[in-house]
Amino acid sequence: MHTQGRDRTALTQPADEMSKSERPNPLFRNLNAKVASIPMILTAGVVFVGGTLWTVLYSFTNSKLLPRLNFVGLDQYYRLWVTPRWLISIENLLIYGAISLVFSLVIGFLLAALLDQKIRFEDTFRTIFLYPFALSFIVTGLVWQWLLNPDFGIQHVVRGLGWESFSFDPLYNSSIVIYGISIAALWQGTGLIMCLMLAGLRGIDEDIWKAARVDGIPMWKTYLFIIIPMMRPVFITTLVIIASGIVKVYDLVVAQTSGGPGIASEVPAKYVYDYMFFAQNLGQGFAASTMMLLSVVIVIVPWAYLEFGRRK
Amino acid sequence: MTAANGTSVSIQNLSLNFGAVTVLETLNLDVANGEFIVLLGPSGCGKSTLLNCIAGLLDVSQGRIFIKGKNVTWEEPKDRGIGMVFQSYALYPQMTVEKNLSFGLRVAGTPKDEIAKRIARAAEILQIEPLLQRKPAALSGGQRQRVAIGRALVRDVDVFLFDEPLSNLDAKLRAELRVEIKLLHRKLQNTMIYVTHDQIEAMTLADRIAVMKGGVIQQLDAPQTIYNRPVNRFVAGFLGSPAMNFIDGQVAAGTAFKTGNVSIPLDRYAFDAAGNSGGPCVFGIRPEHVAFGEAANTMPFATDAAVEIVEPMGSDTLVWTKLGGHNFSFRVEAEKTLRNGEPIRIGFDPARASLFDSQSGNRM
Amino acid sequence: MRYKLLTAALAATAALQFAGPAAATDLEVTHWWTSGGEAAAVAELAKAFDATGNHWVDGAIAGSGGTARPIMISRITGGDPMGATQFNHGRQAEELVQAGLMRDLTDVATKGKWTEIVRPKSLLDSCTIDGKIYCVPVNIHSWQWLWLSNEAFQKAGVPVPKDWNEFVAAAPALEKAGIVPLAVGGQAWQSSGAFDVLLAAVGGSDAFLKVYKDKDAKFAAGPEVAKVFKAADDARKMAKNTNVQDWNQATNMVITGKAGGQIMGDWAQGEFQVAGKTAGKDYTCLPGLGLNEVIATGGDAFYFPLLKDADKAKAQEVLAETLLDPKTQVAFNLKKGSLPVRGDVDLNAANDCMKKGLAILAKGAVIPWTDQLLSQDTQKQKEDLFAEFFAKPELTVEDAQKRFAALIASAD
Amino acid sequence: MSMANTNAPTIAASQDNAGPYGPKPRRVFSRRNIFLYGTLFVIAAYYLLPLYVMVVTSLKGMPEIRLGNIFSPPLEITFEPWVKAWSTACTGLNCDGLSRGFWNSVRITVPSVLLSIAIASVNGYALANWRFKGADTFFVILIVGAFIPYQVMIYPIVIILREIGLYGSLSGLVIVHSIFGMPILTLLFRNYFSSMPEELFRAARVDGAGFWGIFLRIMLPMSLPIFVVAIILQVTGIWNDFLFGVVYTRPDTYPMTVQLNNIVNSVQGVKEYNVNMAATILTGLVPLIVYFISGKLFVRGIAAGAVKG
Repeated sequence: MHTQGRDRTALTQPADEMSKSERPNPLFRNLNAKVASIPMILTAGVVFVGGTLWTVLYSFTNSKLLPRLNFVGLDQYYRLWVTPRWLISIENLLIYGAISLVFSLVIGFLLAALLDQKIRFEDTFRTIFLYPFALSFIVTGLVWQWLLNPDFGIQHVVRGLGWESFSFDPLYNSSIVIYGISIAALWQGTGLIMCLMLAGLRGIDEDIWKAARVDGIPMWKTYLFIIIPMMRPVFITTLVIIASGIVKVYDLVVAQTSGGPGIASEVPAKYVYDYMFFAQNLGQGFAASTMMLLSVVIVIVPWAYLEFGRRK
Repeated sequence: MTAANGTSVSIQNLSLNFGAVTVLETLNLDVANGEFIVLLGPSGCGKSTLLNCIAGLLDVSQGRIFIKGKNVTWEEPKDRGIGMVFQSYALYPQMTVEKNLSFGLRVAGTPKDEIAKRIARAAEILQIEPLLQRKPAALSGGQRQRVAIGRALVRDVDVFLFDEPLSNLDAKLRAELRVEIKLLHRKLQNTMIYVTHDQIEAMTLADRIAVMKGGVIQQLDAPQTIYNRPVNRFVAGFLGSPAMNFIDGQVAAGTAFKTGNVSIPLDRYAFDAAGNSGGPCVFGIRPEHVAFGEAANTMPFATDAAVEIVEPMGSDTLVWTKLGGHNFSFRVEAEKTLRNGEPIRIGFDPARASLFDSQSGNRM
Repeated sequence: MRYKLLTAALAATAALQFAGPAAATDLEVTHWWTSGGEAAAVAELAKAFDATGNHWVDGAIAGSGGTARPIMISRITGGDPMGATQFNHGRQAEELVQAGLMRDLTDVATKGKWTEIVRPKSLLDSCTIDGKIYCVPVNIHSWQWLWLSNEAFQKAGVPVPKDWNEFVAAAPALEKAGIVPLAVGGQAWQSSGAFDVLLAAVGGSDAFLKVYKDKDAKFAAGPEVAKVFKAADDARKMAKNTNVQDWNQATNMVITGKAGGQIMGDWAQGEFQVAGKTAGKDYTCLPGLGLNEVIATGGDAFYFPLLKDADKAKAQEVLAETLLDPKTQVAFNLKKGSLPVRGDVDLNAANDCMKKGLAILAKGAVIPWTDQLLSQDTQKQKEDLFAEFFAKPELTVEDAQKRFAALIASAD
Repeated sequence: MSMANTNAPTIAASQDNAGPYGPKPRRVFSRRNIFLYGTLFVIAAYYLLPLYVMVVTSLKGMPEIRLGNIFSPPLEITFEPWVKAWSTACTGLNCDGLSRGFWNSVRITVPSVLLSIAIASVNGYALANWRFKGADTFFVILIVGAFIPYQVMIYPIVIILREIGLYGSLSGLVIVHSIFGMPILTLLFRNYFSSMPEELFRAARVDGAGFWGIFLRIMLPMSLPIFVVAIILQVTGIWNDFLFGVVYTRPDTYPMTVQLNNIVNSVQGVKEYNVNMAATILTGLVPLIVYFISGKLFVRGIAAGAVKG
């Protein structure tokens, strides 16, 4: 793709240079493309950049219910970083992020590898693994809250079978609640990852597999040393998709625990929302937003630049 | 059952079905030690499938496969003593050339110095020493295919399998590598089984060619035999470029072939054992076996014709005319200049022709 | 402020654009009353309003005030205001009023002599900003109740407690009988509210005002509040097996005898009523936890965003009058389980608990509630603290009090 | 070769001194198969369990739910909860269940999907084939935008919508969905169009086709797989949206998810789990059907749009 992009530029450039005398204003070069991109430019410029700058600006104010330009310096940030709930949110996001990332990739890849073994009923299995992705986080959260409720759900059923001391209440136990939330997240999200991985596996030249068999390389080694390295682009796409989901995690927590028990399963996006709207302290919410944006920028921009920027 | 001393690969009664579809049908093939066999045929004829069966990459439905006298029908590919080269090279893109060559050996637990020795030898033979530390992406197509061959080479095996190895290369490189493979074969004296749809590769490389169609070997013979005495119309048409002329007509009991107002005497034609029963048939003669002008008159058969189209091909020129109402082409030296519509005389020796039964397509 | 003007102007133009003409005026009213008792109560308001020839368009937003308020505020500031909206009276809508987005009701209030009929007076005060009245209080809600299940105590073989201390003493017996002593739902506002009630009951009204009104951090760190934290510690131990989120699910545990009691506002009474339970017979209510019989004058009020549509503006006035109509007040508050905002209504139909509340109100044992005293920001921080405190046994009483004091020090 | 026809039949072949004959024997219950299918079935059970519980619960009456366990099939099947969820469940004073929300969701989803895909496909095409100076910058911003939590953008968007006078209207919500759908969709389309053969584009340009001509007549007809993916992603995303639906609309245009939340959270006494589950399934039905029908195309399209990137 990137090489093509380069070629394409090479193709259009000389033509443009030749006709330079006729088209003095570079603004009108590719005019149609520019006109067509107006929605994108507006979205990127006004909504994303504008909205972000606006948010950052107001994070230095003491805006309450309504945004006001009453600057208080870094006060909101000082407060943010001594608030236990924010610290817990960050910690939870890191745990949740690590779990999502590792397990989504591993499970997604394993499922794809299993489905790639020329099995029967592949379509059926794939549909089963993918269908949760069609459900919203609200629905996912509700169902899993129900399944994990110790009074009705799995714990109740297992105890009913005679194992009285069985305990499985991840959503009601502060120390493991974030793991409990991940169960539902993985249920919902791994299907898509599997699809991406499967598409990646199917894109790999059959001959590579044959060559590895002739070379006598065991299947797991073939996957590990040959196939996975070859799927680097797929892994990157997948990583980006998972990562963007992690930062945004909100509905799932709200639907399952509302941040509870206590504040044990709070996440940053919920902190932002709660402080902006429940607490009517926009300044604090914006400060938290800014921290989130900052972390996104630190992680994503270098990647996006490498991926899309340098190949001009 | 014991493979003869000289037999390297022996395929017995091999069949392969995918469900109701028969891909290979009761195939038998013996490949002698050090022989270069080319499996030739159009796409879908089963030639690659047969190669994959020999390699053990496909499970057979019926039959046995012997390599070096050992029944390997149920063996894993790695235990069959084969090396394989693929059309798409199938190099491991994240590894350097050296790692590509050594990976299989290291997995198999070959001692380090032995690996180094084998790689050095392969690299020397293929002249890829300067490339050892590069990754496949940094190699040209020809270099990649050399590395792919090297990967088969280091396995130190008796039988090399090539699956259309040159198809992804441009014409010039293909010609170069063709020669290299031939040299390689001469140097190594290994058994090689080579799949291609390119008749020039087949003709130039093979000790024997197996022409395949519809999962069946049509003819297995030395290139010249296949070229000169194709067993059926398919083989005749598939080999040779420009293609053989085919003329529909009748053969009157062993005497002559008739089409339109033309009658070609067949007294010099060597009929097959089955003999000549007469009836509708197809007469085939290769363009290069047709004489022209003065020389035509020395031939057992000669006739008048008119030039219709002239196709200069550089080394020679292909001339199209009509014979008995059928399109008919022949070759002349490039120096000859002919104009459209120019009357000419052409002739040939029916002994070099092929006659096929219209119904079965078999040689008569 | 330029911004305010702009907002107001835009809100006005937007309202003009989107409010189409209507014969019988439709007025959209947003609120977060969606539980059984609440929905029945709001139906009374709608009935009364529809009877005036207008039409109540119900805009209920489920969840709680926490879910609904952001949506309401977004719509008002976004220039798509509803006809009227519920807030807890107090400081929730302060800034909307200051930004000129809400309607000044002083004229209507003068006409209806609100200053005379609304009681206690502090209710109307919380609707008043810079001398102008911006909201209509509809009820008095008091948080300070302990609801006890008679059935649960019977099963545990202990008498129904008369105050908080007896209740704590009875907890082991309840637990032994497989009953959760105290039901506290998982939502943060419930644990925070329970603490406030304990502060007012165990600590007393003065302590409550010292902490929340005077924001005396030193006092909040002192021994008197430590006592309250000790009580809160008891409460969290008693509540540790409550596996529900919503307050009415917790109430339902009391109704069904699965829990011994619940500290909850008088709105819980609506649930008992819907379940067909009788005060005194099936359940017992202890105002001020039986320790300090006070009533806080929190409650709900309706605010009216500024609309330019004349018909709608007229309808807003009609609704404002309707809400304070004596008949509406009675009908609404009986269903809601809250106390009416006017003293001159006939409440013979009220049940035991309500009568207790009325008596306390008559005595004047009234304190303002946190909604009036604290900003939402402080309230939220408080909720976070007590949500954590109730859910996390490792958070010690001392640490929690220290954090509480710090919070009060920075409160506004 | 002469002994070709003397071979014993397959079954006896292994006894034949010639050794193995025919296909390598594979037991149906080989270790590999047991492991493979065993794993698949266990995982499939994990994925299906919630759906099973949802369906089973929605068909039970409340007394049965209180007594039994959540996995047991209903003793007495009742469709009451479904009827209630669809048409009579209450939020506040409105007791018309999800039915109203369904049509609202349709009215929101259809134009949002169409508009967002129209914009994103043109974006992707412009980025892939008509790069102009600065285009990449906007694209990178867009991609970073994909990571911004929606909560962060709620307030600025309220202001933007207010400024253009679309707050609270359906068109406003459609625009919001188009904005937030843009990053991922643009990425997909850009990758897809980039992987199309260069020659097509060149040939069309030589033929004198312009920006729109090439897009409409060359690119679009070849883009079915990626459009399928885009439609699936957008239909599910927009149909499942809760946050925008609740913040940027008014109660009479609330989408189904908001009504679901209202029904589930409007607890009247005991939580009616059966009604909640029925409502949950009803709400998820549209995207589920979309997936069941087009699952295969989805995988293929993903391969074309995402993986080649």
